[in-house]
This record gives sequence, C-alpha cells and structure tokens, in this order.
Amino acid sequence: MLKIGKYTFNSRLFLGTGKFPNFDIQKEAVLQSETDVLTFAVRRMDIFDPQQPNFLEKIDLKRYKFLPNTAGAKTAEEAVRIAKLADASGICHMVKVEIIGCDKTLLPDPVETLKATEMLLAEGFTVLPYTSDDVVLARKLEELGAHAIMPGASPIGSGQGIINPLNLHYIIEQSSVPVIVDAGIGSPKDASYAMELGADGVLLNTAVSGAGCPVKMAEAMKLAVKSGRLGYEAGRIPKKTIATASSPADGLLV
Amino acid sequence: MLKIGKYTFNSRLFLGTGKFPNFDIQKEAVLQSETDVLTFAVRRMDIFDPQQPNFLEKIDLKRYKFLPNTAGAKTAEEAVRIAKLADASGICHMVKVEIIGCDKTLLPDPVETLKATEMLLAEGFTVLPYTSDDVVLARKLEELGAHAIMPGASPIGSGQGIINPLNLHYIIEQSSVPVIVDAGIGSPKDASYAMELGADGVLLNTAVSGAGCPVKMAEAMKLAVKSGRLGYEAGRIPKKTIATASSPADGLLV
Amino acid sequence: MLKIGKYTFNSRLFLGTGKFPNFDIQKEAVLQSETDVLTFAVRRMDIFDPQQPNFLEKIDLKRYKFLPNTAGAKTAEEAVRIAKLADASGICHMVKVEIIGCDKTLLPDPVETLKATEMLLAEGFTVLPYTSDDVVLARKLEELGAHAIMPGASPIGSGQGIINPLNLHYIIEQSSVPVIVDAGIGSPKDASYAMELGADGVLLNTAVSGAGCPVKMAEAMKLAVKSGRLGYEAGRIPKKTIATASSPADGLLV
Amino acid sequence: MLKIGKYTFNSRLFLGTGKFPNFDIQKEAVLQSETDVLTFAVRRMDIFDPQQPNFLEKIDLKRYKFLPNTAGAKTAEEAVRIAKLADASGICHMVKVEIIGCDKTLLPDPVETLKATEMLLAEGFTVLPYTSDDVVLARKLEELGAHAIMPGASPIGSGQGIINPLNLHYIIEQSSVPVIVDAGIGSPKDASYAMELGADGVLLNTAVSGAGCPVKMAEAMKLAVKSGRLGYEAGRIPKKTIATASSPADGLLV
Amino acid sequence: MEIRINGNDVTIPENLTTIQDVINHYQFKSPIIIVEHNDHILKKEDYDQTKLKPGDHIEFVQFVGGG
Amino acid sequence: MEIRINGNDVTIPENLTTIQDVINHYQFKSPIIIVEHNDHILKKEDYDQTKLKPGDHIEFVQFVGGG
Amino acid sequence: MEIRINGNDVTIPENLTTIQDVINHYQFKSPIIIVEHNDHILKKEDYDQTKLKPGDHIEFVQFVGGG
Amino acid sequence: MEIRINGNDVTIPENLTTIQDVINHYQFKSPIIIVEHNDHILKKEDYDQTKLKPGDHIEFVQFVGGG
Repeated sequence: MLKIGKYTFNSRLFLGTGKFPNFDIQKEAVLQSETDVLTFAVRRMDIFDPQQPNFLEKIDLKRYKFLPNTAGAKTAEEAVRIAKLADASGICHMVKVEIIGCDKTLLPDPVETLKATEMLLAEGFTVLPYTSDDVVLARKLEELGAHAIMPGASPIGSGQGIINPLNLHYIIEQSSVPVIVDAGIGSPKDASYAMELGADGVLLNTAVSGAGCPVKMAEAMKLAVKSGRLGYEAGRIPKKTIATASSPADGLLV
Repeated sequence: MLKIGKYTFNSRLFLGTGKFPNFDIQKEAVLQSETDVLTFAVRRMDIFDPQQPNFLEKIDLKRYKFLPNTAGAKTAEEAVRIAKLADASGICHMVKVEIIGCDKTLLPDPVETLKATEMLLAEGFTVLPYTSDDVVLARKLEELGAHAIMPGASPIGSGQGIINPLNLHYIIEQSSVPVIVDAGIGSPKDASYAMELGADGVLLNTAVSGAGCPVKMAEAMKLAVKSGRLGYEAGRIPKKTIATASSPADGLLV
Repeated sequence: MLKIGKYTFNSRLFLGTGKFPNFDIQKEAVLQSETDVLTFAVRRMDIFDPQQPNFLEKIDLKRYKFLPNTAGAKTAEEAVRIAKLADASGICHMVKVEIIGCDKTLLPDPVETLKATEMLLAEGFTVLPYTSDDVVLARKLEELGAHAIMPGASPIGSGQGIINPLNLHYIIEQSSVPVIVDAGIGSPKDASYAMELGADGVLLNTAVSGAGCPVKMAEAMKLAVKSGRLGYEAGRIPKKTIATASSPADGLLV
Repeated sequence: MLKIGKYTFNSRLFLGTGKFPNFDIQKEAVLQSETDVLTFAVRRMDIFDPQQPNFLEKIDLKRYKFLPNTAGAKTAEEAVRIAKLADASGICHMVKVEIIGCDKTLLPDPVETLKATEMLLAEGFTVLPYTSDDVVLARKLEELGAHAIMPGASPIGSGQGIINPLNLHYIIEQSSVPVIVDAGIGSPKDASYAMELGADGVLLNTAVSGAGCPVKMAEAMKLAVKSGRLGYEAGRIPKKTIATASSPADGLLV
Repeated sequence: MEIRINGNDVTIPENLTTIQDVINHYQFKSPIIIVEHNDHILKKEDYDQTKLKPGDHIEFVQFVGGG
Repeated sequence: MEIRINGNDVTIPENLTTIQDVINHYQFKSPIIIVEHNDHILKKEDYDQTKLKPGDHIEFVQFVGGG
Repeated sequence: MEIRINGNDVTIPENLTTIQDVINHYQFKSPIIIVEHNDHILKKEDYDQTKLKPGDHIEFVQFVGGG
Repeated sequence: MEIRINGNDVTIPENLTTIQDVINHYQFKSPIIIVEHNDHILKKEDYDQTKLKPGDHIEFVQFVGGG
C-alpha cells in the first residue's frame, strides 16, 4: 500500500498519457497497467479546432487520481500558474513539479524546482517534484515538505534505464517520504530494478506509449513493478565473485 | 507456450530444488513460482540414516516435468551414468547435462559437455546442456541435436546476473531450439532482462532458495519472467542519448 | 595546454595531498605524477603540538599552482571564510569550492555551492566548484562565471569510477570553461575514461595516496590521463554490435 | 618484461597491421606504439597485379617479432597449413591460432582451436590461440601447452571493450602462461582496464588503424597499456559504497 | 468585439457578452475546460456573470497527454 | 554376508538374499529409489529375483535438491 | 593574559604583547601560517604592530593534506 | 605450358621451366614470397631446381595486413 500525502494507492506504477498511437490503445493500456495514478500536461485549447477530441473522453474520471505536470514551465512562477490552472479543473489531486532546465537533455532545473516546490506547498498542494538524482537536492526537497521525491533514472524518453543505481540507493535510504523513480525507464527490467533498489513506485510514459504494442507493454510494466517490489521485500541473495553449488557436495556417485 | 522436445510448458520459469531452508518452504515456493519444471540432483542414499526425509515427499509428482541434472560428473561418461540412473526412476522426462570443469567458478567443461550431449542424444534422451555463453559452442550443441541450449548468465549461485548480454543475444538469435538462461540469476530484474533479450525461459535456484523469503521471491520471479517475456513480445523503445519529451511541445501557455 | 582563468598548465592531472602514508612517499608521488596543481585543506594548528611537521616542508612551493579546498564548510559563508584565510597565505592561486551536504556520501550541497561560487567570484577569486553531475546545476555554475566545473565521477574516496558517463558527456558538451572530473576515480582506466569523454582534466587523491604503492600509482595516473586525452584527440572507433574482420576477406587460400 | 615461449618483450602491446589508411600512417603508428610484436595475415598474391605494394616494405624486419595469424581458416587443418606457409618465410617467430566459427560475430571455434593448438605444438610452433573468454576452454589450451592464452574482450573490431571482466579475471588467475587480451578493445581505457585486471598484454588492431588519427591513437594505447600495468602493480584502492574524506576531520575551523 | 484568446486576436460576434457565451460559441469537445480571464482563473459558477469588454485576454486551457 | 553398499563394506544378515530383502531391511524413506547392482541398473520388477552373493557392490540412489 | 587561541582558553606569559610574540613563543614548524585576530585576517606585516588584550580570540591556521 | 597458379589456370611462356623462372617472370614486389608447389611447400634454395610440368598447381603466398 503506497501512501503519498493523504492518498493511498494499490498500484506502485504511475502512468503518463503522452504520445500513445491513439486514444483507444491508450485506454486499453491504462486498463492493463492497473495504475491508480495518471499524469498529463496542461495546454491551451486550439480555438481554430475546438472539436478536437481529448484523451479524457475515454477515461473514467472517478477511477484514477490525477497528477498534472507543470511541463512547459521554465520558472517556478510559470510552474505555479500551471498548477493552479490544473487545480481549477476540480479533478486533480496532486501536482508533478516539472521545470526543465535544458532543452536537449530535458533535465530539471534544481533551483527553480526547489522554489516551485516551496511555493506550491505554501498553497497547500500535494507536491511531487521531478528532480535529478542529486542526493543533497533530494534531501532539500524533502526538508521543504515535498510529499514524494521523483528522481530521474535517465533523461526523459531516452529509455536508458537506471544509469546511477548508487545515487538512487542513497536517495531511497535517506528519504522518509516515498521515492518514485521518474523518467528514463525503457523496459520492464528497468522498472523491476528501480523497485528492487527500494523505490516506492515508478512513473513512466514513453516506455509504454512508444512500445511496439503499448497494451502488452503496459501489462509487462505492471508485472515488472510487482516483481521488483516483491524481490525487494523478499531480500535478494548477495552478489559473489565465487560460485556456490546448488546441488549438494556429498553423496557423490564418483 | 514453450516447447522442448516433445514437452510443452505454460511457465517459462524452471526451478531448481537445492538449498531451501526446509521442505515446507520449498513446497510453498514451488507452488508460488507456478513452474512446470523442477530440477534436482542424483545422489547416493545414506544407508546409515535411511529414514532421512526426502524433498520429493512434499512434491506432487504428477504435476511437474522433471529435469535431473548430472551435477557431480566431471566426464561425459559419468554424466551418462547419472542420466541413466535418473531415467531408471521412471519419473524423469529430460536431462540437464551439467559437467563442471572448474571447482572454483563451477563453469562447465565445453569438451565433455559436447561429448555427453552427443552420447545422451544417441540414447534417446531429451537433452538440455548447461553451457557457457560461448556462441560457437552453443551452435555446435544445437547442431548435435540438443533440445534446448542453457547458457549461464554468470557463475552458479553468484547472483551476478547477466554479465554478457551480447553473447546471450547472439546465442538466442542463432538458435532454432529454445534458449534457457541458466545460472547466475540474482534478482527479478535479471530474470526479466534474460527474457527481454529473447530467451525462451530461465532456470534458477539459489536466487529463490537463498532469498530472505524464498516464497515471496518465487512469486517475484514468476512475475519477472512474465514481464520480460511480455516486454520482448511488445517490443521495447530504442535507447537514445537524446531526451524526448512525453508532453507536447505545442499549446504552451508561455 | 590547459587554461583555467589566468593560469595555464602542462599537466591535466590535479593531485590532492590527503592521507599519504608519509611525507616522503607523498613528495615522490607528487614528482612522479608530474602534476602542476596541488590541492590541500585549511585547518587550525595544534597549539599543543606546534612542532608537528607539515607536508609543505617537502614541497617546492615555486613549482606548483595551489588549489586549496573549502572542505569542512557546510555553508557558503564558511567556505568564503576558509577561502580568504587560504588566500591570506599569499601562496594560493585558485580555490576549490567544496561544501559537503551529506556526511555519509560526502556529496556536495548544490544551493550552498552556487552561493559560495557567486560570493567568491565577486571577491575576485579564481573559482573551481566541486559539484554533483547535475547537468543544469553545472550550467548555472558556469553562468555565474566559475572558471572551471568539477563534477564528481562518484563519491569521494569510493573508487567507484565513472558511474554516469552520460551526465559527464552532457556537462562537457555544454561547457565553454574547462571541466575537471573530481572525486571517485579509483584506477587508471577511470582517469583515462574521464579524459576520453572529453574532460579537460582529472583531480584525484585517494586513488594515489591509498594505493598499495602510491608512487607507482602516481605514474600510472599520469600516463592514464595522457592516454585518455590522446584517445579523445585521436577519435575512437564507434562501438558496434557486429564484428568486423581486421584481416582481409580476399586472397583466401581456401 | 613479458616472456612468451623463448621470446621476451619490453612492450606489452601487440599490434595488428590490418586496415590502416595507408602504409606511411601504418609505419608511423607502429613506431609510436613502441610495440615489439606485429600481427598479420597470410594471403595469396594477386598474379594479375604482381607490382602491388606490400606493407612489409615499410617495416624494419629486424626490429620486430612476427605473429602471423591463421585468419581465413575454418578448420584445424587449414590453420596448420597457413601456419606452415608463414613459417616457410623464415621471418616468423610465433603463430596466432585464429579459427573463426561464426561469420557474423567472428567468434572463435573452440573445438577446432583446441585441435589446431595441439597439432601446431606437436610441430614445435610457439602457439598463441585466440579464444573466447570460456574459462575452462582457456585452461584446456594451457594444459595442451599453449605458450600464451588470448581471450577476446568482445567481438573483433566491435570496439565494445571488456564486456566480461569476471571471466578475464578467472582466466588470468588460473593461468601460469601469459594472458594477452585480444579483440574488442575500442579505446585506451579498455586497454588500461585489461592490464589492471592483470593481463600480461593486449593485442589490438582496429582500435588504432580505424581511429580518426591512428598515429595519435597508437601513442594513446602505448600509454594506456603502461598505465594499466603500473596500476596493477601498484594495487588499486578497493571500491566502496561509502565515501571517505580525503581532507582531515580534525582541526576544523567551524 | 476585439479580444485576445489563447494568444490570438479575435473578433467575436456582438451577441457574445460573457465567458459562458464564448464557451457555448466554440462548443469545445474537451470534457474539462479551465478559463483564465485577464490573468485571473475563473470558477465555473462565474462563467456567466463574467462580462467581456474589448481588449480582454482569455485563456481556454485543457488537459492533454503528458508524462 | 559381506557386500559393498554405496561405497561402504557392510555385513548384512544372512536372511537377506535379494535386493528386495535389502531394501526392505533399510526401509528407505525416500519415495524414489534407484538400484545399481554390480554396475548394472535394475528394473523394479527384478529386485526380488536378483540374488546377492558375497562381494557384490550395490548403489542405492535417490533424488536430492539441486539446480 | 587570558586569551582564546584556536578554540582553547589559554593563559599566555605577560611578556607576550603582540601576535608576533605569540608566534615566536609557539615556534610553529609549519612553513605557512595564517592568523585571524578577532575575526579579522592579519597581514604578515601587521603581526608585530597587533597588540593583544585579554579576551582576544586568535586563530592560527595552516595548510594540511587534502583533496 | 598450362598450369594453375593461385587458383587460376594460366598459360606460361615455354621458356619458363622452373619455379624461379615464374617468380622472375612476375617480378612480385612483395619482399616476402612463399611458394607451395603441388601442395608441397618449397625452400628458397629449391626454387630453381624445381621443374614445372603441365597441370602443376602453384600457390604464391605473401603476408598482408591483419590482426
């Protein structure tokens, strides 16, 4: 049972809603993932094409907790404005602070992220900042009162998986709030690995929406997150450079 | 549906039966794993303690396919003798050729493994040789007629996981018989990774029997194998060194 | 030729002076390394043991450029005080901003590091901040006017080498000031790797002072840094998953 | 001082002579590398272009030890024929058994390699077999009497570097004859790493001949091999997951 | 009347006098609409009391797929 | 009678004359027993026809946990 | 006279009246000494003009090995 | 005369009667030449005693760049 702020979730997999081939595949993938939390972005409507379909038409609004992101913001102030707009919809529960500091790597801006987190907490939001795997930065976000820490595994959409397990381990170890590994997950083993490290959850999007078959990959990720969590709870064997026989050494016939 | 020789299996997880804390935990772990194939070793009985309990007492013999190994053999001839003894029990279906060539690393002997595989095939056995990840050696085993190839991920019981994914990829790509990644799996992500690479199955033992909670780890491995297989079938996103936004670039508010 | 602020260096290896077995070994290691830059810390004298020998007695002060660090500081203000004390010695040329934000990982405090860098630049120092591999943080340090960026390869003294080559690559690519990879180097290949990635230099200490034979390791590191730099300038071959023969395919005898 | 059979070498870098842009660059690269051992292949002359220049025209034949390879052979018999032809030139000293078992990966054939090694040893050759990193196979080659073992780091020309350091470590540890890491080296750090692991030497070709500037890369590799060897002799610090300060904890100003 | 909507200068029919009128006019398909009127976020219940005057700038905002 | 069982020289009571007798004597708990008699693997149905003579060597083999 | 040096309360002989006197008194072996007098960093040339009074706090600082 | 050289059927001038004659004829530039005559490797000193007859097959081999 994962608890963030005043919300509890059965699933430890958070799913983004960007770039699915179409809304039907997206709907089916969301169902297969068994996620409780959906992420999306805030954008202007196209007044020249007001009949444009919207992905929410296919989604049962009562079934999920909504985590809008502040993507597009380059400053804390812009992020706060986007968060408030999202909040005005009346359907949102939390906010993902996402302030990109580099257009090429899409890595977050540590200073603006700290500032936005502080401002949104002051406004009473449930705040989940997307951050780099800088260990001290993660601690400062927690000290401000962030409800969860969301360090990236690798750059958004890169599918590089977990590049620095040591930093994630440090962040998980030091945090008393949930740690959700966000961004960079490319395949089920990456999601499983994040959970094995002790993460409380995984947030991913492109790994599912960009897969050859998003629906199947959504199920794969659901199972991967569960397997990693169970593996973490079960306690893995230590890594050794010496082999150990699984068959007994006594009673040999020869 | 995995097919090896004349047998088909629903589960792609093969489980070894060595070194469980006790037979009750083993029984429960075997059930949780939902495996169809159990591996075990052939040993002399202790005539000075004939009442010694045996793990098979707890196992429903009709429910599984049995894959005895030839562990303890150092030559092809010894392996064939062990295989025939196992066969005489009337309960076995296949044989895992396991001829250790190095007591420290427990890595297999390529020459004796080739020889034993050839001899056992001539005797009509369904033969699954445990081998190193030597790509050409794997092809020669297939050319002899081996019913599956079982390359190691890393040394037996080391928990190092998949050290050389490139060789496994080559072996999987070249093989027209099933490839079961055997030995070295340490945690669920390793099992998931093996399946993502396109392996047809995973055989593991210590990762479950040596875990803090073997029963939980058995379930974790079951899910990990499924997640990796689904991920392989779904088709993962490519790895990129440039990030790609999951939120749209148009309709920005700022 | 490496240029930082108004200084130029023939050697791209910066050497720390901590924890050598004794001052004679340190002196010999420093000579073997052929470094131009020595790092050290600022500390109170022990007034109860004023005759305590000091490592500088063995060092030719005219031969090196000195880079005192601000280790021990937990805030920007403390770092500035330490930098000014070091400067008052009249022998220093630059300052390494080192503000630890976590006693266990010894990872730097991003906020205080930014602040101290800004304050010291305003005071006219030549400032080289030790930072995490947070890409946007590195850019902000450069925007403040830092004379070089010193991202860590892994935690101080851990010998883990380069854990995240992608972030280092991003930092090197975006920086117009020199990038010196600082902390975590464990062996020559790590130093060579940092230079291959395009780093302008490497700063290390424990890898040499803690080695079995510090003098020999100092020479090893000197060669490793040169090899990596030459490799970077020469341009390495691409990595491929398909092999390519080095012997010709025509004129075969068979 | 490296000793193989009855030969001793000052340099631990063996250089292949394939695929250089031209013979002048090759000659200069060979000089810069300071190698003592050159490898080459045996091929038919083109009788329709008998004036074709040959790379040996540029090489001082007295300066080097020559290690012809048996590339092109697919069987032990073919390899022995090629070795004898090379030997008839009167300029060769050793032979590199290279019997490719897979055209795509160019990985060696373990069975034919064992056979050819045995046959050539019986003929009195100084035999250096190129092999996979199969640990038991390497031991069998040594038991046959091979004068050195040459395991591949990764596929020929792939530039993937050392994929499986554990197997190389096992082979180096078990061998009483020199171990030369052959094939797959892509950059100086790879060569340095091989030597750090305790290898007695490195054989490479494409990493130099295919580099942007082969002459510079040849020098880089020379330094990398030396740095790795010195690092091995000096004894590296252990890897730790906990940081250790290089500056002292006492005498703090604050 | 000349106003600015989502960054575009548009002329709306004279019969559109409130935010609600404009919304009805566009018949946006999106199930969720958020409105910002002259940098001030509106509550739904204020849509029809909010009168428009020339030069107003309005943002009609929705949720779209994102991660 | 002196015979060799599983690598041990043992003296078995005179009333044990067949493989089946020896099996009954030991009452092995293992559900699966495989018997090798003088390097020859026996079928179950041959256990009670297989007579023992001094110096025979027998292997009683079972399955144990292994991977 | 009672002063504070490097965090320790010490009583120095009455004949020590300047920073330079104290430095001479301790005969520090370190080739480089930096002096902070009542939170104010001193130049070398000021050592002998800088008079001490009871309660002064002084920091004698040096360089030590570090990375 | 019709012989086979390096896998090619060639007709050589009648005045070429020994291996050495053929080598001189081609004037190979390669500093090192190895000769196989009817599957038999020749020593240099045998080049001019080795007579050719129709149908002989010869391999002229050299060293080329390789790794």
